[in-house]
Amino acid sequence: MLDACGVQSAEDLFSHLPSAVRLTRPLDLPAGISEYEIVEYFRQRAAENVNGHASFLGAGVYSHFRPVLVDTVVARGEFLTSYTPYQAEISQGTLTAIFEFQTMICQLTGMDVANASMYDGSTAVTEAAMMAARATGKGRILVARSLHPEYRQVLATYTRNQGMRVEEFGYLNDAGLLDAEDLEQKMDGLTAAVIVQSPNFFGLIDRIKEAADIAHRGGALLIVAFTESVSLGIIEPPAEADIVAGELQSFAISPSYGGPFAGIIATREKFVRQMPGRLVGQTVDTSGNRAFCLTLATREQHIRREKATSNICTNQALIALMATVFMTVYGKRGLRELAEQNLAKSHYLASKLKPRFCGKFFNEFVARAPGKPPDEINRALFKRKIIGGLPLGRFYPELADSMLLCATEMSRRADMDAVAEAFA
Amino acid sequence: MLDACGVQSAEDLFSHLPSAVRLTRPLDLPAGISEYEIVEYFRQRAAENVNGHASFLGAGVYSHFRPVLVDTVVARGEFLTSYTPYQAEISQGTLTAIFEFQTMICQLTGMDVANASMYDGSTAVTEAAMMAARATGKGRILVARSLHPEYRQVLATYTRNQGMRVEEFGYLNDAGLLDAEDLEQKMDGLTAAVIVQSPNFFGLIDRIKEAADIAHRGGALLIVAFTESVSLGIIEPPAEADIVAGELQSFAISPSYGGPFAGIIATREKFVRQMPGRLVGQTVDTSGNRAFCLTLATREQHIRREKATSNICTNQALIALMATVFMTVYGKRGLRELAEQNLAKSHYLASKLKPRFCGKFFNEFVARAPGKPPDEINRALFKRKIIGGLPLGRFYPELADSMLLCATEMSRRADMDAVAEAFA
Amino acid sequence: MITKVRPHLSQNEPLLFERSSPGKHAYQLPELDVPAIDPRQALGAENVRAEIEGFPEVSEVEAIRHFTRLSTWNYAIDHGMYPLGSCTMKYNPRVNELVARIDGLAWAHPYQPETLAQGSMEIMARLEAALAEITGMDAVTLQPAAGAHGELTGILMMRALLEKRGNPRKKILIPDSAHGTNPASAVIAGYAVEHVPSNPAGGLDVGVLERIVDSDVAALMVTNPNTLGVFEQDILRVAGILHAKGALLYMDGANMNALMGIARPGDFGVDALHLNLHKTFSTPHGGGGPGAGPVAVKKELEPYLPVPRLKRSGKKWAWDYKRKRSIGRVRAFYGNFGVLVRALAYILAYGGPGLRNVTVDAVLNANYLRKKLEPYFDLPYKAPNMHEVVFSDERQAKHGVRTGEFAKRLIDYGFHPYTVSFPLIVHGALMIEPTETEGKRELDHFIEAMIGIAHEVETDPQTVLSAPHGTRTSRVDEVTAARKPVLRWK
Amino acid sequence: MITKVRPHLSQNEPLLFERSSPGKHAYQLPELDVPAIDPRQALGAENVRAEIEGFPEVSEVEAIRHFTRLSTWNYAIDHGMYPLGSCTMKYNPRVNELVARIDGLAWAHPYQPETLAQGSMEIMARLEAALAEITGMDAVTLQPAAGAHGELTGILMMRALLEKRGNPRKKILIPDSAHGTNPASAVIAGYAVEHVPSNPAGGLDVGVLERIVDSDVAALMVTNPNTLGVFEQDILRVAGILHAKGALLYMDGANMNALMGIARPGDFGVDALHLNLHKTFSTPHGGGGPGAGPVAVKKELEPYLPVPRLKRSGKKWAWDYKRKRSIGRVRAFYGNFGVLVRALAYILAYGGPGLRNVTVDAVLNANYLRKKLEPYFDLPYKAPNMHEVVFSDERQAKHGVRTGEFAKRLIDYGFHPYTVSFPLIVHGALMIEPTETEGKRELDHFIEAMIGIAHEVETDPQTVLSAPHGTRTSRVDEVTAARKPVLRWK
Ligand SMILES: Cc1ncc(COP(=O)(O)O)c(C=O)c1O
Ligand SMILES: Cc1ncc(COP(=O)(O)O)c(C=O)c1O
Repeated sequence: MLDACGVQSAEDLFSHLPSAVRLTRPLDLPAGISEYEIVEYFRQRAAENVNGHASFLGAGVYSHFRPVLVDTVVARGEFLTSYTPYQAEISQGTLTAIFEFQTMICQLTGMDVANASMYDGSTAVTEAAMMAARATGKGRILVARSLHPEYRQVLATYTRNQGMRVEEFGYLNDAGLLDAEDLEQKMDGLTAAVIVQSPNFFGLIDRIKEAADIAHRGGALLIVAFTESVSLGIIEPPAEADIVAGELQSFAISPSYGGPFAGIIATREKFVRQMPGRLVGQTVDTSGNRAFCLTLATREQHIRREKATSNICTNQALIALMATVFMTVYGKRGLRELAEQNLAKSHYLASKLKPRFCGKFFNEFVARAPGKPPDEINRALFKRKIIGGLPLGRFYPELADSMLLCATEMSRRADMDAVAEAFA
Repeated sequence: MLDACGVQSAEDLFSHLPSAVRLTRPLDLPAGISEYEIVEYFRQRAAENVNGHASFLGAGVYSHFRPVLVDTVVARGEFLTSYTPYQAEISQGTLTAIFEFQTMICQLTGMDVANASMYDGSTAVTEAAMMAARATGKGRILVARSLHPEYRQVLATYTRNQGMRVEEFGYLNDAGLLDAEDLEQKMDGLTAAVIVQSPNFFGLIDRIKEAADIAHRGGALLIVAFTESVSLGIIEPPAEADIVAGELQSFAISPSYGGPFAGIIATREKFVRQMPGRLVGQTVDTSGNRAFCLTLATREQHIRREKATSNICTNQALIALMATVFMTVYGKRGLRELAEQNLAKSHYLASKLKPRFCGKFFNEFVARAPGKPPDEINRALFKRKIIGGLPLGRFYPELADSMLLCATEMSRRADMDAVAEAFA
Repeated sequence: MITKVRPHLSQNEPLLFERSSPGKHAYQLPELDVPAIDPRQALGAENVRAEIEGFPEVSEVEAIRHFTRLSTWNYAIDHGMYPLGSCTMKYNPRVNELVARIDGLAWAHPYQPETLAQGSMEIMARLEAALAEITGMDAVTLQPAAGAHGELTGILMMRALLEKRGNPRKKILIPDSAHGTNPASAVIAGYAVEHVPSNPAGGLDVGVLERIVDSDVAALMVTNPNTLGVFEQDILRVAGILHAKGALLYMDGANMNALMGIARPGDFGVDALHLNLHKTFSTPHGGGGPGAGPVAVKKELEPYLPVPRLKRSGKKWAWDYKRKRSIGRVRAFYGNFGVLVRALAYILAYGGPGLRNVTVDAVLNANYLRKKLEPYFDLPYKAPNMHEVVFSDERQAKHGVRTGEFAKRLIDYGFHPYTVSFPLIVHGALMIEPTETEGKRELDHFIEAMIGIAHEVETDPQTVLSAPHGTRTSRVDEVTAARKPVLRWK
Repeated sequence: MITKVRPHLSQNEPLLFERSSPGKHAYQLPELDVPAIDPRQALGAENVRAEIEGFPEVSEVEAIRHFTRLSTWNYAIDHGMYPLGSCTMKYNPRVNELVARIDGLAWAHPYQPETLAQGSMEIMARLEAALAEITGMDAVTLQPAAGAHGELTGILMMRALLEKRGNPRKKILIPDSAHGTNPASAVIAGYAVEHVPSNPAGGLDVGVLERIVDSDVAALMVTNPNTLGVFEQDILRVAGILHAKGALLYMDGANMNALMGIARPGDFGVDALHLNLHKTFSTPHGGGGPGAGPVAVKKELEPYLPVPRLKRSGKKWAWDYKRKRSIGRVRAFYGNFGVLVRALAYILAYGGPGLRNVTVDAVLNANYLRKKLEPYFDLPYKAPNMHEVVFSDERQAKHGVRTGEFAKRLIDYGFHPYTVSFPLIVHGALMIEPTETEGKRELDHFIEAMIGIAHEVETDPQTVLSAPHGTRTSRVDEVTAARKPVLRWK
């Protein structure tokens, strides 16, 4: 090969680089290690994390069983090691699966179209806001304080320089649901969208219909966000929303210290050309067989460049595939039963504690113990090999006495009883 | 479907069974449990085994790194969930891999042909003895006491009713190698085969050439057995053998409490029609493309029934595939380097102890500590999270003061130093 | 019309040896933490081999591509129905693969002290108990590695019992419909084999049996349901005849998928039987193995089970090696433990009621196929069938198409063929076992394919005779392979 | 002659929704250990949904077959060379998949207390340090989920720095050869985009640049080597021009595979760059993602990095949220941690010298392809190339075959096509990046295929124009898909 290239050594291939840019020393990284040592290295790091504890953390990342089929499917090289399916004739596997994914997201959310994934829930909600701004030609976003605090932070980062203005509206101190009066008051004709999460950050089923009424009356779109996709198995889909944006981590994606997850955006047919991200559409091949391909690419950066609906290129395809397998394994009946188990567990736990809010909740709720700060409770629980809930003071100073607890189908009764004891 | 079958309920399909044979109660087994509970059940059982200890056990089952590629390949449904490749046109994947396996076993052992696998090393050696009896028309087997004791037990069980007679010959008290005089003396014209293991049960490279001379002079075949296939990466193959039979567990097969492993039989061309087990051969398809298929089936039970060379049907195909991937990953250079590391480790350990025998060894050797029974040493080691060697009294009363220690590329220097201390 | 498959490109791939280039490799070892050592010194120069001639030298990506490409040339259960009669090709649950790989199980050494292997032993004990309950027997050994291995183990135990009774006797009776392993196993146990002709209904001929069972007969090896998929209606009488003459009844349990929760061999006179965990209990066939062939026996045979036996000692499990009457070992260590884990996982998943449903569905599927195909194929034995059905190619043979050729055409229709030419008592057999795994849709596709080909046989036999047409490898020349064996690359 | 592939049967498969039958399911949940609860009571009847219309109902075996069958319709790196220019489709080591799934890592919750997540944090810290060393930069954020996300993060930081300096400025300069994400990202950061024409050699035109860089210019986004695979010879001058005018230099690091151990962006004037761990650092593309797009910056930009930042506090890692000048978060939590694990595993496997070899081999492979293909294809830019080479279809277009059609014919020859029609400055581009993964054999096959097709273009263009012929799906009608979008099953 060197001969063919007309060089003496491969090093010569770099001889045209200006010598001032050349690195004249070796990289200061140790020599390569063997597969066995790599595994050992990561095993040791894993051992430095907590292991084998029960946990009542949720807050956007949930512990659910991961059906074995999920990893079986994504371990197949054909899915794992293929690129974005631009060449449809040799990518029908990925394309078909994404088409099924889009369909199932529509079925779950009650929307007409869904895209092939966004980076995560936080960027999905943010891109939904940008999409609403484009669709309405307005720049103001009203966002519920009960939207995941980190999602709100991302929204702030993205919108800051785009002539958009983000304002928050409150939640009711007793119910934990959105403060419709506050929203009503802040609503104006410049508002592009109202963003509400349901179940909201406190785990409560929020007042979508009221939010929709207010938003629509003001000429704004309603964006409904979710972080706990299992809730869609039992909770009325947000039919009044114009855009639904959320996170699918609950669909067999391991918590993995926060990623990779998969966000989605679903919307009404009329907004499809404002959507960010890839879309797969149905068509035929020259023999008349049904086929799928990436479509409506004129929204995307590789065609439209600075006029694209988003800068997203690489998305979370394999994670979306995992969610697709998850939805297939559970199916119509299973997702319902799974949601019911979550409901039963969280309500069992809640029945032993004092929920801070009176709104209806799915698998998370806020609780406090008079006189016992959350950190103290968590320290006590940790001694029993339990990681407690998320102390809320960090995000909501007014809730510094409270924690957010999540119970899923994986929560054991004995551990919940232990939590109750720690609260008592 | 019931309609089509002309029955009201599927139960009717069993109505023709004599009522006296029907089970009239439910099976006394608990109801089915979920995937999650199954995983939990086995995790708990695994926790009841020892976990995370270093180990110096060998004795037929060795701890070697398992390249990740091995499980990657055998996890593919196309290999995992296919049947014996009787239908060659849709089984070329399995057939090609077996052909490669047969080839590599020949390359390793220096034989002309190898079969597609036997149940394990013990049955491979036993079937080799039966094969020698068929080939020679004689019934006496002379087996070295330094053949794995459990292999000798299997040989006894199988041969007992076939008009075969198994007799043992000894090993030299100092060298641990076969006692050529004893063998010479016991050799007679009725002897079908002499069986020698190398490295032998004590880990020693045994005197194949001498055994071959004696056997061949007596008109018997020489069967060379092995339990540690990694040794084939560095040790002169037993070119003088007529049959080589052994165990491939060392080739990326996890110890798995004793199975599944994979045995093999390799031999000279002239004995091929006496071989037990499946063979893959090369041929062409109608388009002239190279193709592979199961062949020489007239040796096998499904064709020859009571006249077959063996009763084996299901073999250890997937395990043989694992070994094939292992051999591919290590390859020519790697198997050598792996063997050299084993050699270095075992000799490091041995240098700190007193090997019982003076023969040359690969990665196992026998050691004793004057005044310290093996169990006492092992108890001391266990406190340091180390599983020591195999106390030999169980199989060799005369070696009750000794244990068999194995060091592989996985043995850490610090652990070996700990063993040395326990012996001191 | 073929609707189940379409042709698609698949990668070619040379043999590893052809792909090798000097110096390529796919491994890396950790650095030695002890001094390296000169092999010639440690082993003696004469014991050190030259390099392994021809051994592969490929990179990691070449290795993974090699095996991935090869894999795409295979058909598998994961692709579709695999109706091999007698093979019980059912779905292999993937959770079983996961649990068998849990470190504490996969890395357990067979010689680690019993106190440090209690989890493994408990798994085996639990599986033994479950199999005893399913079969209605008193004790189970998990040692045999496959069905044939179990057969040998069972017959050796019977021989030992008969010896103990004073006379091992001379022969084993085997129906002419039996699997080839039965006679092959009997011979290794030192018996002559006498084949028993089936009666016109395809079952055991009790009359004949009554006549030939004498004091030379050690045992009858019966398969029930037999290889026609037919339950032996007279099994109780058969057992009676044998027992009356001091002979024993061995059952080949390969077809246990037809009986779970419905009838138990222990309840119909069987003295010993083996099970194929790789059939009934869902462990994957892996292209030919591994399997496991546990043997279940009645109390009388229990002393003869292979050593070691699991034994409860206090609160712990122990291995009992001191069993005087044991036949000894049939293999090293305790059995194909990893396979046993998978089988127990399957039993836990289904539970008692679930296993019965498995059997009911398997039998329903087979009957559905029979009913739908009967109009098109000759059914030589008309008795009610259980989990499989065996047609003959009589009608197709008239057009010059035999079962083996018909089978090849099924490949073009997107299916693995049924079992060809077995059992031997059916001339030109098409032996079809759908298992409970298949849903109606896949069954209907299969029926369509069978009928479609039957039609082709009449209208266009040439297309059938030269099948398969859609595969990357066309009809393979097995004759040449056997005539001039090339068994390794050179 | 096509020697790399042969047609083989592949299973058809309906959509999940077409395969569903009421009542089928592939899951089982443990029994509830707490009282069940009436959803209508717990949630309010109005909040409880009706059943999910159309949602799948299939059995476990149907599910695994469904996805297995689908998978067989895909081409993948595991099948063969995937020479997509700009995409760096290299082998994805499987050990990386294993380590990312180790329980203690995979099940770590982002909100578990820092003291209980030290292992995860150490992994991130080590990766940050390694990437800083490889790029020659001072600090790294691992938060961005992909390259485009990294671009946005980088430009936002630059904006913040410029704001701090008093004026965020108005525009970002972007070469006309740049990837589409560059302008799209710049716009989200609130900038106008000005495209900079390339010079005749395909590189940055320093003269032009000197003219247009003024106090309105916030930064230049340069890709180096650029999308022609050509190293920007004048990069030091470019940096000088920008810096002299108070503007910054952003580098799109997608092509870092050409530079590891050879040259470091930090040493040639770059102020910030992103890396695509799913390109250079081997994490799998997974059919489109996930990836990770860490951003490395010089000290001056460090205060602006997204929160939280890893911080050493005593012997422990902690998350630092109190960073006044930070641009804030660009996503929830800390990044695509599972992808980061894989990338670090890759870096550990290769080490410093190994990564340099990766680059050398990647560049050698690309040059080999160039030399072998240059006689057959128009090479519009003749500068020495690094890791990829871009031809144009000028010669083939004369016969009516454009790059997109030529690409489809490559499929018949057993390859995934190169990148089509990018970069935009090459009319009818064939953008080829072999990566270091490919051995000479696969490269030679590819060369053969390219030359073979070039020949077909002259002798039998129709065959090329109607390709692919061997795939289960023939040419897909993308126009209809876009004209009448059907984006879900109904
Ligand atoms: C009826 C019958 N008996 C025995 C066997 C032999 O079992 P194995 O292959 O597990 O040795 C088989 C397997 O094909 C069989 O179908
Ligand atoms: C040159 C270049 N820049 C940027 C990107 C965008 O990176 P990502 O897809 O990770 O967002 C790509 C990826 O295709 C690229 O090739």
